Amino acid sequence: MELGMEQAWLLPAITGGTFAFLLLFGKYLPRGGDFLAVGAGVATFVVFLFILTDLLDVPRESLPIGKGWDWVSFEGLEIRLGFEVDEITIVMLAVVTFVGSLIVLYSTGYMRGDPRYGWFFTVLMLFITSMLTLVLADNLLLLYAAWEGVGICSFLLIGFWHERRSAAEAAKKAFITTRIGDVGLLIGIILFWRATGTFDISEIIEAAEHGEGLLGDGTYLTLATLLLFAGAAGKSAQFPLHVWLPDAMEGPTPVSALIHAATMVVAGVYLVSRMMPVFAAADPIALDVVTALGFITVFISAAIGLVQTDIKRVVAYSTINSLGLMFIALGSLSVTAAMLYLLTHGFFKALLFMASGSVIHATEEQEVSKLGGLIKKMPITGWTFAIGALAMAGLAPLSGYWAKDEILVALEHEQNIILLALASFSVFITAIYMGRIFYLAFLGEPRDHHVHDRAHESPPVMTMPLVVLTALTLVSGFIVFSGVGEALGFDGGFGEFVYFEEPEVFHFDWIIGIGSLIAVIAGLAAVPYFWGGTGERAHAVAQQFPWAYKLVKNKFYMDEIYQVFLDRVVFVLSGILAWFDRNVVNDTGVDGSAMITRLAGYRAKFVQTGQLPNYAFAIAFGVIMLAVIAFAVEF
Amino acid sequence: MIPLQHFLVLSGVLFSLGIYGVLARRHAVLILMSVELMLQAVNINMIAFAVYFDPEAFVGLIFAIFIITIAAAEVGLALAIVLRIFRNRATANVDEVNIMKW
Amino acid sequence: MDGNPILFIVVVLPTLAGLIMMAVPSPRYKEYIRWIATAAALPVCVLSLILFIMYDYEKSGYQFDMRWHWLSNVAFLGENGITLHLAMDGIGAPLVLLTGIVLLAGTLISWKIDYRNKDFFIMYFLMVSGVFGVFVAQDLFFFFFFYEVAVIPMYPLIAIWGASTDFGTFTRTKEYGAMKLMLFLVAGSVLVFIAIFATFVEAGLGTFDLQALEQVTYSEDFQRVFFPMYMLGFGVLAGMWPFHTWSPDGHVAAPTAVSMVHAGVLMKLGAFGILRVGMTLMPEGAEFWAPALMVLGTTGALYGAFSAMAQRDFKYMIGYSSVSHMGYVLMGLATLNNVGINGAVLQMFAHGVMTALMFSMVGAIYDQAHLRDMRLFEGLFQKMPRFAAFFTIAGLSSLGLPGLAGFVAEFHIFVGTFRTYPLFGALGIAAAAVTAAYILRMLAMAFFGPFNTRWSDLKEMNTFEMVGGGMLVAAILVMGMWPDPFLDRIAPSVLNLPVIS
Amino acid sequence: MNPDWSLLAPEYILAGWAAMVISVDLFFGRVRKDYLAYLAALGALVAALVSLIYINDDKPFGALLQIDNYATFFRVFFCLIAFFTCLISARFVQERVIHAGEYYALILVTTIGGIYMAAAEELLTAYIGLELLSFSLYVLTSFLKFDLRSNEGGLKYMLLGAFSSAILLYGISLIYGVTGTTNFSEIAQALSGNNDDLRFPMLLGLVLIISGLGFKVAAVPFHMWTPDAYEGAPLPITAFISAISKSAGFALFLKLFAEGFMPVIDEWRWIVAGLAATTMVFGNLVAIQQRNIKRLLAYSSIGQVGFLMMGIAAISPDAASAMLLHLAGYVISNLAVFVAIIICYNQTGKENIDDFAGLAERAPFVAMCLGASLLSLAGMPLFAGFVTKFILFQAAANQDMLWLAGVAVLMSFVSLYYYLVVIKEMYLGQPEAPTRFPIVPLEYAALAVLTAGVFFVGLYPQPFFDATANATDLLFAGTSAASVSSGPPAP
Repeated sequence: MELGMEQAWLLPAITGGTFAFLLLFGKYLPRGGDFLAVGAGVATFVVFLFILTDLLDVPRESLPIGKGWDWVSFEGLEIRLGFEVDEITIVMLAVVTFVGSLIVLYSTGYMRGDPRYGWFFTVLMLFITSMLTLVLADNLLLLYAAWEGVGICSFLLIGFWHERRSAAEAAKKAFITTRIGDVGLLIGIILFWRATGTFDISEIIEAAEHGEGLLGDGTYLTLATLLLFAGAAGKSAQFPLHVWLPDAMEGPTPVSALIHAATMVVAGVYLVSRMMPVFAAADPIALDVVTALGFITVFISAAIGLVQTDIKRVVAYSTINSLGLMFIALGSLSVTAAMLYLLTHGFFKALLFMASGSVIHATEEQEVSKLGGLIKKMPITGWTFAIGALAMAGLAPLSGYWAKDEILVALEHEQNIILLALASFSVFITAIYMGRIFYLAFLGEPRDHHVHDRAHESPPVMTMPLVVLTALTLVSGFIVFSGVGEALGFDGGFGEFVYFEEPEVFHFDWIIGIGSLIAVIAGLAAVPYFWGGTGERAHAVAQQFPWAYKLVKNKFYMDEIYQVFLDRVVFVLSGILAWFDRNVVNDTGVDGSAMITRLAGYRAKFVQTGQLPNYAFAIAFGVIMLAVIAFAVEF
Repeated sequence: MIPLQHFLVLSGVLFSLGIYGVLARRHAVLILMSVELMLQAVNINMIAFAVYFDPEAFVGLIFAIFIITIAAAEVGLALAIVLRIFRNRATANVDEVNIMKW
Repeated sequence: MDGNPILFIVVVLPTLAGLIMMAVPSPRYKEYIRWIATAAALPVCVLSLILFIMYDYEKSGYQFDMRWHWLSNVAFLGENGITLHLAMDGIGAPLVLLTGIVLLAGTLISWKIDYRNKDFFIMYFLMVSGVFGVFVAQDLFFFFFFYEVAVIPMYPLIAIWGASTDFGTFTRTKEYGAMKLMLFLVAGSVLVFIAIFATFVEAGLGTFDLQALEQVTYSEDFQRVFFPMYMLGFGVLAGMWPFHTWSPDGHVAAPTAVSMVHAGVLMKLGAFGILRVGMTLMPEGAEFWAPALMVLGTTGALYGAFSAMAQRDFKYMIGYSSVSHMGYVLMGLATLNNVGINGAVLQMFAHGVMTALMFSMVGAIYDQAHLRDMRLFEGLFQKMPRFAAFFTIAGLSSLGLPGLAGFVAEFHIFVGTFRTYPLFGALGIAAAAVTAAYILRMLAMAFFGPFNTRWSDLKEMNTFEMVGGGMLVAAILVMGMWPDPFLDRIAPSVLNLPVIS
Repeated sequence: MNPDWSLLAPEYILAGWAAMVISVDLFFGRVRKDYLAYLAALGALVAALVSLIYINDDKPFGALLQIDNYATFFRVFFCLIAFFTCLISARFVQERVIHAGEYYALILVTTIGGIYMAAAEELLTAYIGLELLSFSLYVLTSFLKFDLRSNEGGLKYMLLGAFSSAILLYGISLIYGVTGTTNFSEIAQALSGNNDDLRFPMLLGLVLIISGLGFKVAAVPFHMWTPDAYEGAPLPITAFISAISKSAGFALFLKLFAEGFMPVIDEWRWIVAGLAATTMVFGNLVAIQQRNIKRLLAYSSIGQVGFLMMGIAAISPDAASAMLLHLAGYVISNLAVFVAIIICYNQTGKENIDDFAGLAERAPFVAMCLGASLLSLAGMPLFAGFVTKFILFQAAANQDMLWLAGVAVLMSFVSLYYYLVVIKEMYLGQPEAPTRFPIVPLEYAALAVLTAGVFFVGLYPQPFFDATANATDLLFAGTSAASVSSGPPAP
């Protein structure tokens, strides 16, 4: 059998099968069946390679290619179980299968000894299945199903150590927050269906481009588009739905690396990229919203990242930051930039998480105030982390630099100079806090010797993926160049492979390129200045602006605001409703009517006085009443 | 011949008196007598109608005879019960006989 | 009697088992009673599955037809006056299957009932007979006959084997719950009775046969007056807001198996009645009143979800979530389009299995802990992983997680609603989000977190509970992954409804 | 023309048997008193069997009685009521009543009165039958000589009965005056003529007759005697009154109005409908508040009267047969209830609802039968009440009385509550003593038979319905039935 795009369904089938097998028989297997999971991961990557080869062989116009089956079909509604591949998909597939396999491998080291070791891999397999389905889905409904699937896996994995109250709460928070976005997504999907009668992505895009039916109505289309974006914003942790992502770090680190850095959280970006023609067809306000939220997210997360002291949380905020950047790119119609960033981000962010995971694994500590000077004890981890951080900061020639550069270029093309300046400023801040976290954790003097003594380099099964990812972080940015792309078998550079409307041939904008590089270096240079030694200068700055520091330190009080909203509005409302139901509907309405009936009976029974004359009177009265009725009817 | 109306008025008056008696009296025997009054009113009606409308068949007359007979039986029966009440409770006033109510 | 007796067997078999049990001397042979009960429930469940499979969906329409002239050619009754006319269509098929599954699961879960278990099973089986009867009756009289047969045993079942609870600020005794439930359900039927009488007169056919009455075209004014009677009357049983309060209170008082049948199946009778009687006989009335039904359904969905959020008692929470989910069913019915009504029927099945599963799990823990306040439990996942997993699956299905039954059903309903009433569709989806909130809250509160050592005596579910729950989980998964067999049967029958065309 | 005396054979048997019972009691004073009960019951049974000879006969006895299916139906019906009453009286009478002979003889005599009311073709005979029935019941009600309640119940029943029969008679006299006859069919002929100047006396007569008969069947507001007489009377007699007095009242009511007053149906239909509505509402509401089981059943029976009167308000061949069906179902259920209560009373001597607490523990079979019969009265399926009520209400709805059927359904629902209260006591209450009741075979057998009847009517009513339909077939033959009813619709 020829293995190609039409067999893309094999990807989720492989992992899905592994999941089912592990679920049923996992506990009877040695090591909880982790080798199966690793095998499945590798197998997906291999299949991905076949698909990629196949994709490179066919002309671009024939994309997407795939295969589907009817899942639900009756008059009025048809839902297909369809899988298809196009060039955006293939980028996501690369991340999911490659990073996914590495992380499964890494987990065999990281999770060693956990009482629910097997269960971890079972859920991980389910997650990868859902994620692959999400990526490959040829229709919005299947996408939504997988979307919820990855959500529930995220829930299960964040809450993996559910004995910890905080983990349980974080899991709940993650699911409910994204679910709020999903309400929008589902409504949006149904609105598209209402207009076009199909869930098929290609058909919807076509209808939107031609303004068919209800989609010709600009308001309707914009509304539906924005609702789609709501779902994307929830999943991709955009303001104001970003609050769940930092808390999600309660989960095991491989989970953070896979789900909350490389794959699931970029699902929103992926969705918007795929639906880009629809966004473009809608009122420009839709894309403005995307850009605006992206910017807000970027600055909020960067500011918070500056003051966080938990190594994983800083990385988490940097993820939010990156996601914001991707949306900024999308807001400027640059699918190329967004997808490139997505790809490279998948590598270096996974790397950062896994490296910090390695730190946590070795020291059992994630507060930077207790770390420091680790680079001597854990050289591989330290250096890989450094490279990841630099890539995140956007230092040339690491992959992050090229991707960020693409975004800035896109901004310059599509938007105004102010936004460009803002974006460049964000690059500066990113450099500062990425530098800071590396500096605090790995350089300087150990702050807690107890922790320091415990630290040791992680086993090879964990460092190996780090090294692989580091290599990719170093080189993956170069695929923007046509030469590199052609060497790998593509038509040209990344921009000529993944694009919206027009292929973008890479050309280096010296002003932006040098400018952003200066911002990065300035940011990195500021780190030793502020946090060197005991970090008095940083403290001094904080004391200079106590209110700002407090605001940022408390994450702009977003959690508190939500909490107040929940406590004061939602729970009060539900409390009132429950009270209303019990006391008004039930005790007054229901019991009340019973009471009235009983009361009527109680009153009426005293007619029966026991006195015979009264009885006789009743008879006489009855006769008279009947006579009155009779004559009234008659005359 | 006396017009029928006279009989009817008489019987109506008697009947009403009977009803009044039943409602107003408290002694069981007096109530019984009032009922008898009502029955006599019926008899007057029956006989008058029989004579005026139904001279050959005189169903009304037979009816009247039966009513008299039955009324007699009724009184006998009622007095027996009243006697029992009086024996057991030393009163035949119906408003004092009200153990059972509500 | 002529025709295929298989439906009659399904209806009568449970009652027959009850009669056999009557012959067993009670206090000494409790074990025999249990075995007889299981031995009766198993074939009934299998039969219902066989019926579901054998239903020829390519032919669609009514199948397994059976008639027995019960009362005919007297007074106003003509040739077919009142016939025990049983037949099953594609809408009835999944519901019969649902009843069979819940019956067996409930029987297994009631295995540990010890106090007068003979009487319990007799009543329980009688109730199930009634439920089966409603789903297959094709005669208005017998529809109601079975309806009330299903209702009567609820009273003793709740009042004798139920539990009274003190909630601090208020108490709910089992007598109160039982009495309210019984009176409420019969009160609903008052309106339906009146409407039935009127329908019979208006049709003037001298028969109560539904299929004959369907052929009649009733005047529009007549439909407008009497459809709401069907709608509200059956709506009471379907937990329609604001006539829903019997449901949570009844659940709180009821023993586990009864809650399962009650929420899982009995509430479906109401929605089924609206569909089978109200909408089938009076399509124009349905059209006229559909907006009202939509408003009531959506209100129920939102109101139930918010009320559930405020609950701390497991059963109250599930009870209100049932109100919410039945609100979806009503919404689906009110769409009056193919997709929405399909969704409503799917939701009947989906809600049936998941709510039965939830109640059986609550029962499993209540029997050990004698408490149902979710605040008191913590970290149950560590002590009872299977139990918690089952509960979680039910909860996830209820919040509409794709791949589980609830999503398939709710999705159809939302899609259908969006076609006619987009705003209400959006509200419905919002209610689903609220559902997610309270379900996850409950999971996080009771199943996650550090284990509360107060409960270190709790044991994992016993085998019977596991088998019973496992069946329901399987049903949830099958429908969630592969709804085709259900839709194959439901869709053609829905398409035949006059209200669609 | 000599009347055919053979037509009255069942009555001879009953009367002769009554005399025999008295004589046996008189001459064989030592004989066990419960044997008298069996003897009397046997008499009633024989009379019932003999009555079956006349099935499908339609012969007049003079111009006084008509022995047709209607009469046969009620003959069998009343005789069976008497049969069960005698049976269940056995233990009660043995323990609490002196003069057992008279007691049983009076029951048989009452039956004759009832039969004459049903068979009567003209007003005088009907009246005599009515008084025969009433007088016997007065005596039976106050049969417990030293029981104040029995005395009081008898007195009230008696005096009010006399008062109301005077009213009835006055009404009869007016009708006689208007039509010049007392024969039902001749009354109908006379009324169908155009006689506007006699409207007033005719209407007055109708009202008075309805009031008088309303007293017999206990329609509100003529019902006042019912609770007191029920409470005061010896328990088996309460059962007997509730069964026979009502049925006979309705037999006469239905026959008189179907045969005699059909031409003026528009005049009285609304009166009866109003009376029916008032009766069912009042009876059921007050029943909720009762604590004594006999009073509860009294009010519940008043509620049932309301339902039955619907059958008269909606008079038509359909409604009439439906009414008889419900009457039969009601009487069977009611008798079953009373048998169960008597069994308990014989054991405990108490008759309040709370005294039934824990009956399910002490006598499960009795509790089950009582529960079934009560649910039957409430109109729940599997039991007689459901199908009979359903048919009756539908019949009313068929005659443009949907509103009345609606009220009836609602009140039927209200009635469920107080029946449930009794059931609740039986199954949830704590018994005051944990001992089991001894099983009395005869009483249990009677209870079993009646409960079986409740189930039988509920599950297979066709034979009963056929019987009632046959019974009422000829009622409407004389009048222009077609104008009132559409008859069975063409299939």
